[in-house]
Amino acid sequence: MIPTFLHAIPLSSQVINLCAALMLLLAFAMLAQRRVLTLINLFMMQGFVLFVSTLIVALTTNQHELLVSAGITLVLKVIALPLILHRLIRKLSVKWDIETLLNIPTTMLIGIALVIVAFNVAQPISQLSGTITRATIGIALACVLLAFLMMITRSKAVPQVIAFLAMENGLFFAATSATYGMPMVVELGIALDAMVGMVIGGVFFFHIRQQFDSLDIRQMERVKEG
Amino acid sequence: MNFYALFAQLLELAVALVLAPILNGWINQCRAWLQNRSAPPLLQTYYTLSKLFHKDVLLAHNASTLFRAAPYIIFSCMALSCAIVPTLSTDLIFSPAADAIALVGLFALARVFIALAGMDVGTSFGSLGSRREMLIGFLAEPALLMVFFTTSLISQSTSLSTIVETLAHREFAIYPSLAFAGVAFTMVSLAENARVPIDNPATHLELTMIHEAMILEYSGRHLALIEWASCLKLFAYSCIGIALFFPFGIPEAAQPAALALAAIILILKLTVGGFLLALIETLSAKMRIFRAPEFLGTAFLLAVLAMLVHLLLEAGQ
Amino acid sequence: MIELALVLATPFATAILLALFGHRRGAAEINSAGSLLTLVAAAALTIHIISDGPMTVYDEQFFVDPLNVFLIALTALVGFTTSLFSGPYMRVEHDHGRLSSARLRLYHSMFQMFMCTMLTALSTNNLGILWVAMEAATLTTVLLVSLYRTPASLEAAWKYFILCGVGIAQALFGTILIYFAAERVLGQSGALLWTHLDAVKSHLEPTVLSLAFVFLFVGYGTKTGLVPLHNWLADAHAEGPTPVSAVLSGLLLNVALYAIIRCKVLVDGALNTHFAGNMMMAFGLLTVVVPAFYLSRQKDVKRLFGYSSIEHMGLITFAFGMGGVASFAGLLHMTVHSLTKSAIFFAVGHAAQMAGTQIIDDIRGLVKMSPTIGWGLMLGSLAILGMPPFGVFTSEFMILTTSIKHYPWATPILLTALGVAFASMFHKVQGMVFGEPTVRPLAHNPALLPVFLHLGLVLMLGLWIPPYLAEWYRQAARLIG
Amino acid sequence: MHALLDWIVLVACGWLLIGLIGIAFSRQFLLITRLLFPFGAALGLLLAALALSALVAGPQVRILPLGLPDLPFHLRLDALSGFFLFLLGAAGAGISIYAAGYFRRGEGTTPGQQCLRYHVFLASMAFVMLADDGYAFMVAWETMALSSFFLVTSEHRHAEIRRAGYLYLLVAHIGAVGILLSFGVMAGSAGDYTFDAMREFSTLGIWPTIAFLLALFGFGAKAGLLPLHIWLPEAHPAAPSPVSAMMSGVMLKTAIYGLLRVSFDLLHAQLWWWGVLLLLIGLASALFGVIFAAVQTDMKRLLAYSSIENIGLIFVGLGLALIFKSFLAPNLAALALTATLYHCLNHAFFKSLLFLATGSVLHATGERNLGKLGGLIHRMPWVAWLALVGALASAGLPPFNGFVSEWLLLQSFLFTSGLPQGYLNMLLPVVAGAVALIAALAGFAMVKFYGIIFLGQPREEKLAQAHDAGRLERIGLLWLAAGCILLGVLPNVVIALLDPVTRLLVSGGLGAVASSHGWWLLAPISEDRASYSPAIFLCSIALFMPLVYFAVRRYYHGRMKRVAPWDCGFPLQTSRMQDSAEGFGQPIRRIFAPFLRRTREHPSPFDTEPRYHSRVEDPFWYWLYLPLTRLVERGTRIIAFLQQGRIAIYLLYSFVTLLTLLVLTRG
Repeated sequence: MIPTFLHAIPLSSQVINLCAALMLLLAFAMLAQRRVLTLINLFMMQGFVLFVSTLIVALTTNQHELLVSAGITLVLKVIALPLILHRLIRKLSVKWDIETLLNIPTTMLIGIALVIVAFNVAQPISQLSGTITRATIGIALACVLLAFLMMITRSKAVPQVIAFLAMENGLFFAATSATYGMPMVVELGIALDAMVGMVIGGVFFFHIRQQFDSLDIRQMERVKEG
Repeated sequence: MNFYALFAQLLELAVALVLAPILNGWINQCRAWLQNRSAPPLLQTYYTLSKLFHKDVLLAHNASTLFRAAPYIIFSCMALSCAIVPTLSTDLIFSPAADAIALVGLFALARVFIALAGMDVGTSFGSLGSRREMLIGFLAEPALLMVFFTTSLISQSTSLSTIVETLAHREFAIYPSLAFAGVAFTMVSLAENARVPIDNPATHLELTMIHEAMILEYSGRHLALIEWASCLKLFAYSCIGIALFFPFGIPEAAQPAALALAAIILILKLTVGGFLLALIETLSAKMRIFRAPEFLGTAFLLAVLAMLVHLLLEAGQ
Repeated sequence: MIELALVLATPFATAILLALFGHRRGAAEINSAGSLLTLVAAAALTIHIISDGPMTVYDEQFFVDPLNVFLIALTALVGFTTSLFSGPYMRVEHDHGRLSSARLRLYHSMFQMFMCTMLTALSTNNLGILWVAMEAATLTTVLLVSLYRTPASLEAAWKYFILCGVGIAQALFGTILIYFAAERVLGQSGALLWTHLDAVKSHLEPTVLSLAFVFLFVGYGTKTGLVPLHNWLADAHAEGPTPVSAVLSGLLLNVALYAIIRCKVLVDGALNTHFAGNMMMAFGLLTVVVPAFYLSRQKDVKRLFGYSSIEHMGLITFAFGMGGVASFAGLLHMTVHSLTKSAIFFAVGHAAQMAGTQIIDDIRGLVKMSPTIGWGLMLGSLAILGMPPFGVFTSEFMILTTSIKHYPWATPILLTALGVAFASMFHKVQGMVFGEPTVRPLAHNPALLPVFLHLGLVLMLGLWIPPYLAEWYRQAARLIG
Repeated sequence: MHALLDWIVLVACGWLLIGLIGIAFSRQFLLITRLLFPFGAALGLLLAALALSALVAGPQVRILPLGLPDLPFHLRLDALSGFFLFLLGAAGAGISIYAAGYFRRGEGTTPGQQCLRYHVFLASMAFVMLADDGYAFMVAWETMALSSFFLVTSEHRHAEIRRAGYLYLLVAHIGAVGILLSFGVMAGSAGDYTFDAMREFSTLGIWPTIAFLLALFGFGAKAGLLPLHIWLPEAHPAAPSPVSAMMSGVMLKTAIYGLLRVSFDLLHAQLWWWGVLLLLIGLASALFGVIFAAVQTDMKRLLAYSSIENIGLIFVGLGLALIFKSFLAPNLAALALTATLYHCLNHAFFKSLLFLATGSVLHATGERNLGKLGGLIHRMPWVAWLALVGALASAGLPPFNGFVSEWLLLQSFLFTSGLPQGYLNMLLPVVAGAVALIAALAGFAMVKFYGIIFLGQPREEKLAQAHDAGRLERIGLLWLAAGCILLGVLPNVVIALLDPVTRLLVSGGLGAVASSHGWWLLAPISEDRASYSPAIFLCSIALFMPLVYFAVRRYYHGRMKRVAPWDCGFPLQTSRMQDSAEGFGQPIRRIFAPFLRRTREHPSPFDTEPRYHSRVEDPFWYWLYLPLTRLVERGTRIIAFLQQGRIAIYLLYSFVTLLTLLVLTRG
């Protein structure tokens, strides 16, 4: 049944599927990346893919609200946040190398397992999907889970925040592309969240650095149970 | 409640008061004979009591009212206990007033008072004696109760009069349980009356004393009353033994003739009993105080055994 | 309608005002006045709802029914009493030099902002707005927790930020899935409005809804403090200023749980099984048991009560999981737990100020130095430990009896946990309240009206639940199912 | 119709009100001690009178507009609650009037607070006995525990008192959990927690047994049964004496009440082995209590252990009653139950009396340690003589009240041979023997208690300054002592009062038989079987004594000289050479060594200031409680290991939780 269905897919949907694949690819790339600056660049690229897919959805479904969403994505995720992150890193003179708590190949293996799980979980949802882009929800879930994994494995504050933002990318992708646009308020919310989260994170970086002499969150293990 | 019952009651009390010191004298005589000593007169206890009554009381500075009241209380308790135990008749006005358990309670009351009196002056010997007396007491009391229980189970009653009536006047039966109970009772009586092997009534070596240590501070009429009370206690125990194990000859009705006959039988029994007691005392040696728990524990076990034997062998009857 | 607007706008306006003047003298009074106004508006709203029934306003984006109006009233009340308490408390902190004026301003402003987010979360009809409000609540509290900027407070705030941020992201995914399922039935317009969803819940696709519930449960459950997602909670409670601990425990956890309950209603309607309930019961049970064993290890008094909050959240979750009569008990327990726990935190805050430390072993003899604080802490702890005649016992009684009736196997587990909690916690509290004093009197008169007001209410609920309140709980419980 | 119940509720509310007035005017010392406490005592008397009339009136019920919406407070007054309310009122009156004189200014907690706690304690006990549904019962029950906990920790500055209070409340709370579960089992699937519903609802199979065992656990914890007695010897000494008296005399009885209510009233059928269980646990507690009482060196601890003993005896009686009831012998069950209830009443009086006496001693000397007391009969004659009554009653001696109940208990043992259970027939006589042993040991402990405190020479110099009890205290002591004597001398009156209770619980009573012999002769079954007349007993001793006294004076003389005691040839006698408390207990320690856990230090022979130190500790603490604590500690260590402060691990928990749930949901 699926092959016959493939032929019927319009071009826009095919592009969105491509975007989804790119999202996933970028997520894996971020998971594997050892250097902070590259990580930011990858994050920026993910933001751009997100922007493209949102734009296509907006154009194909004629939802003008989504255009606004796309604009926000472009401004925030592709331009503003990467810029702020770059400046922060320079200001805080963060070491470029990222230390991971788990070595990269193992992380990748776990990542693949996650993707399988995510697809499996999303299967009933995609079957139900009324939209043409049925695989995207699974990919969005996979992106979220991969970002989650990245948060677990990173031991510095900056990559952790980037992973957090990447997770929001995945969510945003799910909200716009997979569902073909949720009510505006949610997207605004996500954007706001990312913005404020970033600001707070930035504020925190300074304080953490001040108090702990480093941004290594492994030092933050004092408050705990005996 | 009739006149005869009252008469029998008063007579019994009088007999007890009179006979108790004589019984003591008799035992001492027997002991002397058995030990190849020359014996004191039979009425020696009376002489002693009379001498004590005439003497002034020397009271320790620290003695309280309790100390002075105790001899009277103890004497009253012992007299009452002698009145309760049926010796001459089972038809007594006091007999419903107290059963076997109450009798044990009465003995305990007297014991508590004598022990408290022993602690009152605050000398080391007094409280030593009290402590030992209470030790003996708490071991002996349950054993005595168990003996009573055995007989109560046989007669379906704890009333002493009913027990005696059952054992003496209803259909004759051999109760193996009573053999056990009898041995237990003898052991308890020895302990309770400060006899060898638990205590030595004749000793005045402080470290081994029990009874004598408690009454060390008593003198004059107080001592006389206490000595008399001890005689009464011995008498009461003897009578209990007679009532439980050799009740034959105690009449149900309190007719004067029956009473007279009962009195004679009683004196005979006491004579034999006193001799046996002297014999036991002569043949055994005094124990260390911490052998006493074993001794009395054995008595307790025997009494329990008696009860179990009754339940096993005799309960069907 | 105007009441709701006031309820939402007052804290927001006060927050703006305090952002400008929060460091001046009288800021605490403004704070209290704003909270009082909110409380009055909430009371008016409550009366309105009692007399006129549920209402939906503002293009259906907001709605108020018996379930959330009671939480709104509770939130406004605890917010008001906390603002009363925070006046003298913050003055002492300021005097001790732990807080600069700028921080004070931040505190006051964020406090009102936090109230605003919570009231929004409670009154909104839109699951999206609910999520946004929850997220905003997280962000404001992160700032509040890190107020002292000590290493420990930064660490706590960071963990709070990351864990709850991740959690809230899961919740968003769950919300998206719900939308995904609802869109097919409702179309785009009303697919996130709870009232619409509720109306068509039996037509929603069960598989999607169950997956959505998993995400929502993990997401909001992180904020509720369910084990094993609870790890931020004790840290945040211990390191933030005490008024913040009070509202965290007393309100935020409730609101998060409220979000779960709203979703549970939809899932139950779609699935027609006890799926959500079972999940809540399992996590509730775990959340009751695990913190009980943490309690005895605590050296910090606020951590101690933080764990106690987790335990009670577990109990409430368990109660809602059972449903039926237990929902009534769960709502009651929410109420009494909020009141009691915030009262305890008020007392604890002053106690820690008197002792100059939060270390339990260094706080001794409170009752001697300040009978009101000492007794407040003692009675509050006894109440929270489930001692009659306080209201916590009432709800625990109902929860336990329902559990005996329907899930007898769970009862011994609950009771063991409650027993261990009692043994561990009471030992510590007794040591703090009694004994030879090591604490000094406070420079300012503490505001203890809130403590005794709360405890008085809890005592009343233990002996007598007013009929209209009971009726109200009943209606709310019926909504939950 | 229901006026009686309302009046009783009013009395309880009156107590609450007194407490509130006390806290409101907590600085008005005279108001509190001279007005409020005596007024509380008067309310106690009123309660006793009301309860007496309630014994004969039929059951009355009332529903208060308080409590849960679906389960308002149900109250019920029947003969059983009437009896225990009588106990509360009668003993409480004496204790309250004593307390009026006892609480002083400037000692620990303020009198105002004490007034509140004390009266809340009283009121909650009254409500415990009135409660007719699970919720009301639990509320009253825990309020009782809570108020008494605060009373116990009045002197909270001492670490050991805090420890005692903690232990007390903990055990009380755990016990309450047992009770709650028991109610839960009895309410069953109907889920109705009114006692009426529980009476109607008959659970089947194993459930009644579970309910009974849970109730036994819960009420046993409050009563101080082995092995849950651990709090009792700590809490009773820690509390102020009127409170110790109240707790020991009255509060422990609420547990008896509860167990009676559950096992005889709420549960339908009784199994005979429940009775055996009660019997054995009671016996063990009694034996344990009395042995430990005999070796104590602290006077209030001694009394506390003696309370365990008495509670043990009460449970023996309960067990016997249960056995008889399960074998459908209502009259015998009535006999055993009468003995039990009688002993409850007696214990309330004599133990309160003794605790109050220790309170006066404590006030006069500041000393609880027996090793530092002595000779107080000279300085405190009132207290000493009244305490003698209590001590004799507690030792179970005729003609005092303790003897009557023990007599009845032993009587009921003698009827066991007819039971259709072979082993029971063999077991029960042995138990009777053990009961006799316990009674005798109680005598030992009481002689030690009384002799060492009141007799002998003062062991410390400061004892010379001891003062006798004040007027109000004396009234309280007198009231209780009079109770001990009256209850001992008028057993038939008491038995007639108990008749409605036994009729309610076991549908048999001794009232008719007992009263057929007139007021002076107690013959519960028949005169032939057993009889006891304390009146004759008392009269004959009371007559005989003066007779002997006057006879001796008349025929001889009354001369007397005061001299120094005989020094055995060793002139340096000091008061330190008297038997100490340790010394007096030595035989018991030696005989029962295997049951005691003892640590002692012998001084070296070369020590110039030798100190001998010996401590007897509760073995249960080491066998049961410490291992349990260690178990919990291990649990906390394992769980704490989960939270190591590393955020990555925390995230991992969330991650794993999410994935697990997803996989489970999909699967």
